[in-house]
Amino acid sequence: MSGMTTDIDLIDDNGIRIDGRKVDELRPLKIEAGVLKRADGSAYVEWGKNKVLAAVYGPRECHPRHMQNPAKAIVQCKYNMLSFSVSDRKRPGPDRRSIEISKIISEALEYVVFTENYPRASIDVYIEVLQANAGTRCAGLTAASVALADAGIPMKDLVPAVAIGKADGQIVLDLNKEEDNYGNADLPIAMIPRTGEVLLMQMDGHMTMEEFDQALEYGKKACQMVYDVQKDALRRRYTVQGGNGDVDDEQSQNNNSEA
Amino acid sequence: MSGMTTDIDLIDDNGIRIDGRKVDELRPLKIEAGVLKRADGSAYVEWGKNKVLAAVYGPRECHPRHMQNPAKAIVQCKYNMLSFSVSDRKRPGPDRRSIEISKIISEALEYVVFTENYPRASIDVYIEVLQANAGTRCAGLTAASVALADAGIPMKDLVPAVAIGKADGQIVLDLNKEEDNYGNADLPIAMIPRTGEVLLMQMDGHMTMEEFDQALEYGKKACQMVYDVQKDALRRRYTVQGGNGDVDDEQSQNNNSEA
Amino acid sequence: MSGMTTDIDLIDDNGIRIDGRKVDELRPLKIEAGVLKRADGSAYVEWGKNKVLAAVYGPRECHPRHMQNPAKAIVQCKYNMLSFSVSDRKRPGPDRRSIEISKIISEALEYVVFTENYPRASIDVYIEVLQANAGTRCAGLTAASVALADAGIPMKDLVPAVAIGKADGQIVLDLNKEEDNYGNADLPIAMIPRTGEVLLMQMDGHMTMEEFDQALEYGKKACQMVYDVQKDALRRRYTVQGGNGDVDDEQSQNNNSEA
Amino acid sequence: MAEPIMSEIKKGHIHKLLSTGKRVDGRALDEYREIKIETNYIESAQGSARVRLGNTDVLVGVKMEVGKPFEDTPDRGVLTTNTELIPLASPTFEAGPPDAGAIELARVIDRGVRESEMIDLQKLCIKHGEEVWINFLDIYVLDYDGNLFDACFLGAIAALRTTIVPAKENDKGEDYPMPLRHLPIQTTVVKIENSILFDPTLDEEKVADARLTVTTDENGDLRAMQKGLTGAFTLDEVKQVIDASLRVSKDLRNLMV
Amino acid sequence: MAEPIMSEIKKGHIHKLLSTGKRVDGRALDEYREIKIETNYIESAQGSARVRLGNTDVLVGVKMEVGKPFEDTPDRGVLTTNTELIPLASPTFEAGPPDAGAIELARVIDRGVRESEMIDLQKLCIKHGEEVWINFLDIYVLDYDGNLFDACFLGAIAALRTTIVPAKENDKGEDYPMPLRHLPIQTTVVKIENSILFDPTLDEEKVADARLTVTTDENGDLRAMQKGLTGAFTLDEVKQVIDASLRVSKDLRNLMV
Amino acid sequence: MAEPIMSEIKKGHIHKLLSTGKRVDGRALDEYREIKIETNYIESAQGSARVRLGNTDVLVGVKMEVGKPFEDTPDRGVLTTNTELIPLASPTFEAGPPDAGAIELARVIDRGVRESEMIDLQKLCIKHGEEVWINFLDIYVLDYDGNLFDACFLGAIAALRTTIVPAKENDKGEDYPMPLRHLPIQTTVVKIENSILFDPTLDEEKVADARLTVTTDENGDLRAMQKGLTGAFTLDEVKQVIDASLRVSKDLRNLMV
Repeated sequence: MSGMTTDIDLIDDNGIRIDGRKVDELRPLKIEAGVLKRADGSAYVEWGKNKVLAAVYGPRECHPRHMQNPAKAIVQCKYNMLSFSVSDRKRPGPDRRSIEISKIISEALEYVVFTENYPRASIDVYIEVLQANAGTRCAGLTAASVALADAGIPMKDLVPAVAIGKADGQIVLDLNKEEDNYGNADLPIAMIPRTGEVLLMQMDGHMTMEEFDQALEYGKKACQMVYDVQKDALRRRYTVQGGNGDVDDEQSQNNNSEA
Repeated sequence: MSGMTTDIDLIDDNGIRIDGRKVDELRPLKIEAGVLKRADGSAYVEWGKNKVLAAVYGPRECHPRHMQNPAKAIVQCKYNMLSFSVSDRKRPGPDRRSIEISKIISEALEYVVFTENYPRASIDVYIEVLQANAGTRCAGLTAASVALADAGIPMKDLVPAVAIGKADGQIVLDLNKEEDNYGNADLPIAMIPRTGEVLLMQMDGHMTMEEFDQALEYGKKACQMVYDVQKDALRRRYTVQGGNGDVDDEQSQNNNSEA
Repeated sequence: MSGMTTDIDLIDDNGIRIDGRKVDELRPLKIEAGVLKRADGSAYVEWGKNKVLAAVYGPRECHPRHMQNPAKAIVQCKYNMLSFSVSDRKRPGPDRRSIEISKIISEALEYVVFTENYPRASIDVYIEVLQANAGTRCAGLTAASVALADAGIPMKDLVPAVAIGKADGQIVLDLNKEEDNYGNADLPIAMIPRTGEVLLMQMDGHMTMEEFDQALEYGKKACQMVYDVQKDALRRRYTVQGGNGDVDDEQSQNNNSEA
Repeated sequence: MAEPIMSEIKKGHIHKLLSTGKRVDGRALDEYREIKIETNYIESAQGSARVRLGNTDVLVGVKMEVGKPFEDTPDRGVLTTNTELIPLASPTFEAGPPDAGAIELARVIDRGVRESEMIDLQKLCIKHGEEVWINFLDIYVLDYDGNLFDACFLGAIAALRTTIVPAKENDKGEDYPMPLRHLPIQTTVVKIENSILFDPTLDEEKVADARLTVTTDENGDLRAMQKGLTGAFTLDEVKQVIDASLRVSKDLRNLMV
Repeated sequence: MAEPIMSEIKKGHIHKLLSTGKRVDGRALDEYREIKIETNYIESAQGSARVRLGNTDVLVGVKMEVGKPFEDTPDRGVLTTNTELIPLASPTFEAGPPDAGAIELARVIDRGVRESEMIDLQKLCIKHGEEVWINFLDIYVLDYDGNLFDACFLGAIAALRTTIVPAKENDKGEDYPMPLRHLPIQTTVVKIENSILFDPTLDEEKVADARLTVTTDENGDLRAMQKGLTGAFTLDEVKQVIDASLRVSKDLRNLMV
Repeated sequence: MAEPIMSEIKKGHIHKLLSTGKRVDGRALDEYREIKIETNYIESAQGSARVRLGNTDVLVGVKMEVGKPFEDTPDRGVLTTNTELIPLASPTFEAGPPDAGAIELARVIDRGVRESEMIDLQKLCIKHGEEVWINFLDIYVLDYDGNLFDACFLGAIAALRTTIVPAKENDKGEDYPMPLRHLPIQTTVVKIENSILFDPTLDEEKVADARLTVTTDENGDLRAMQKGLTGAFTLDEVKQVIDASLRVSKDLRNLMV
């Protein structure tokens, strides 16, 4: 919440938001798995106006060495925004915000990966935000877990994420940029629908307990929806592979490079 | 000496300085040993308005490796000012001044530590200036040698330090901030009273040979006084340990962590 | 080509340039080998108003380790301009321009050094521009290959370099600073006269194909001239060594430090 | 902030005690260690506090300068929060730029202060669009025995509550106290196997699976949250933690008044 | 950019095929891989293009800001070219400041754009000596399979050709298209033993001895060149490469129009 | 600046000779190596000097720019001293930011120039509080064979004494010589066991226990001092060194005039 104020009505009298959505409605979400050749696994997420790429390399030798864990692999995520992904050009290189986001996404992913299968290794996840429009950490985490699956890394489950927020005093699902800039609260969460386990949760702004409960309800349902789109992307990736020799080759190439 | 000028009389007609001291009088000095739990040894020095903490870790493995000396330990001191310790906020991180001070304090301490006892090791000394009011390198070195003793590191002797200076054309002991800002010369020294050995000496400003001799006389006496306060701090630390089981435990914990 | 424009005539009606040269004439070039004591090999080049020093250290252990090549030595050149070598003070440390120049000079030198003689080693070449007046990369490369020879490193041949350019619409040899600032094109090349092999070539500006052919002709002849001066410098260095016991000693010292 | 791996024996001891609802130092699961707060500790700062939370020791200073506002908030002062995990405080802290852990810590403290709207930043505007007060909230850890999140936050609010805006020496009128509106409190729990406990010590942090930090205001409303570490909470656990946080916060808030 | 050393078998295979004038993927020596150009890919940029050259994939964005001109060119806009070899694109790319290879790449792209006088920088002056348009030409490599020089250059010119100067939102009048004068094309060859081939794949780059990049304009004039790697070209080879580049450039230029 | 450890044989040789008052190169204990000073060496600098002290070789340049004064000295020019131990000069010098040794060297040179009040900085004020001359005193070591402190200081004062303030090309009136008031001289000794010797070579530095640098002015007054290394001096030794320094400085000062 940036502290900026505006005269814009973010939600009209009929409960319709400026981009035409209802308060509990997600923006259009499109996920594609296996979009990069060099990476061991990859995914592309288009979520509203967000465009996010995720790539996975590994398990591979962990650098720097002192980070190695003799009992298990570590998951090292780097979240990065391209310079032109935002209104004012962002200087290339990590800032404090992206370092924090990288950390909490790494932690969320580490929970689902069977890291004990790969002692001393590193599983490197790169999230690149090509175009940003609020909710990029959730889009990035959503893409990352699909990329991990695409890389063939054994996981407990996929990790869908979504932000719930508050705008014009109402709890709304999946904030867009204007709602994020001029809204009252932001609550990104990542939750495994099957178990109800929360792997990522942050909140800033102002919410009463009742509002928070409402937000969690929205979040639960939305995570299930995101999860379904993730599954579908992997299913399509798998189907394409089955029916297409060319892509099959590429997949076997990936397997070689993992070995 | 900053090159700034002022209309303030730093010494009045009766030879009294703006903080009420005579020209050869030290500011109030208080030293406490063993003030931190995690460090292997520590000391707190309050000297006039200076507040300085010193901590010692080691002997421990020397990083980076190429700094290791196969014949002896090295003493690595890092002198640092907290951002709010001075009038204008100091950006965190080392500047050229603190790198130089760290170097000459490391050298002075290395002379008294029996470094040959710990080949390849590093003895790390951290000096943190919480509040600065002229003379912090002397206060820091004074604290550091008490912290080394508190860590149980074998030493030839403690290292007391003091600055002598020149203000309003007169040699004065232990400059305060105003005298440092508007004075004519500054001469920090560290000397072992027992042997008269000078381990640290810098000078800038303008002194005639006669003034320099006078300054050294003041410095000799003052180092003895500082030394007595250092000894007393260690005696109190020792006494408390003898009479107090709780503190005893803590000491033995320290010993464990050194092993 | 900086994009600056000027009213100055760079070439007069008689085809004479502002420094009195004809279009195909080099600036005065002076090379001296063996000018530094610590370096394993060194050379000084004065070329017009350019003053350039080159030093060679190695073959020696390659740092960082991961750069080592098990099959051969690598040549690591660092080209650097002293802060006061140019009109506006240059901040110390490498900028993007000097990193690029270092790379292409390293590549050119690696072609002539018998790197397979020294697996895992590094041959380090330092080029320091003391005073700059256009053409410093060519002067630096010219100095560097003499310094390599002075260090006794086996090489296929020396590497002479020169820049050809275009000013006032004419192709001119060996641009000076004014011609570089206000000219139309710049074409630095390094070529082994014996084989006609091009080891360094860059171009920026605007040249027709006919102009480019003309420039190459100038460049070929000039590289031969520079080569002759390089050879002469090494011959003088060798002669002095033969006739002077003192210098002989120094040379044998160098050999020791290489071993 | 990587701490050496704890011995399996020590770890087992913590786990075993917790399975019977007990902690190594005898505290209740929702009990804080002894808290000592010393304000106005640093004269060269506009506000300061030294906070000891058990053996954890932090020093917070507030420095204020006159400067330019951000373009999109021309009528508000600027808040910059910085934490320094200096190597004096722990054998595992290293000199140099802050690592990801230190950055997360600083950003969580910053959000707790900022999102609670504790400071009335509009009252720190001197001239619209041109001059505002820049607040540097600098937090130094002096001795590290766990739960930096809460120790630092307590230090931050204690320092802010004693801050005097140095208007006079900057020729901006008379000095006045930092304009404050709210009194947020932050609490942190860790989850170890099936136990959730407040104010973890360093040893408890070393065996923790997940962490949850909750910031609430004096009205009992949520202002900020941060989940950390590689473990998970269920939604029910999250709600329980928030309920307990509201309860615990009352005592902590009383320390401030 | 250091790629792992290639197996001798694979290397021998490339060499053997080339000795009969053939390439592993069946292309002619002067044939480019399939090129796909998608412009206006990024709404938050003033111009953008995603270029796929075979499996090499780059994304270029142009951001424009109002700023101060350089002192020695008070009447011209400023161009800044940046390439980012992000670790997403290759197992050998590392996070952090650009290495020498990335810097060389950026500078070659920059010279190709700048020295061809493609952009009419004088039309990007707003107020002489005070305000001009600053152009950030940022190039990201997303997937790396060789010949970044040409993929990035194609992306750069495609992005510039779709750039709209954001005058309106900066209160500088009406928006207008980026003022362009020329259409330069850049081609890159590598020399492998005695063969010279255009648009090398990553495998071909790994066994290459020397590289030559040539930028020419629509009049067939030279605008920029860069020789790279530790091998050599003869003067005759240089001239042959330039001739072939002029020929190949015609097809590439047609992709742009 | 870490030099490889010297062989015990070489070390023993230096010690043994010194015990009879002799040095390896035959010099007296207070004798300097041959000094060659070449001024105006660099045209692109406002002042410059190349100094050879035996085999030690340094190049000093002074660059002057118009800039803003510091807030607390609005009527004075600014002096910035920088030393660069470039890897050309020694196998032990590394590229990159200056290490502690290089920083100490720069700060000692700076204090010697600054505290002697050699430069009349008030005469380098152009407009009170707004424009002053900024002096960059940049010192490069080209060949390293010991005693950088004195070689660099000699270079610094020689360069300053030939500096011409570039007023004309900056539209600030006529050029004039750098305004100088004093002629400080700096000498450096090292202590090796019980011997104290001036102008140490690199080999002597390698076995030195302690170092003392003394700067005095033409009136025989102290202006700056710096003790270095891990050894100690007695107070008597300090006084003897200062006395000897005053004696030796006369010859060095004569080189300058």
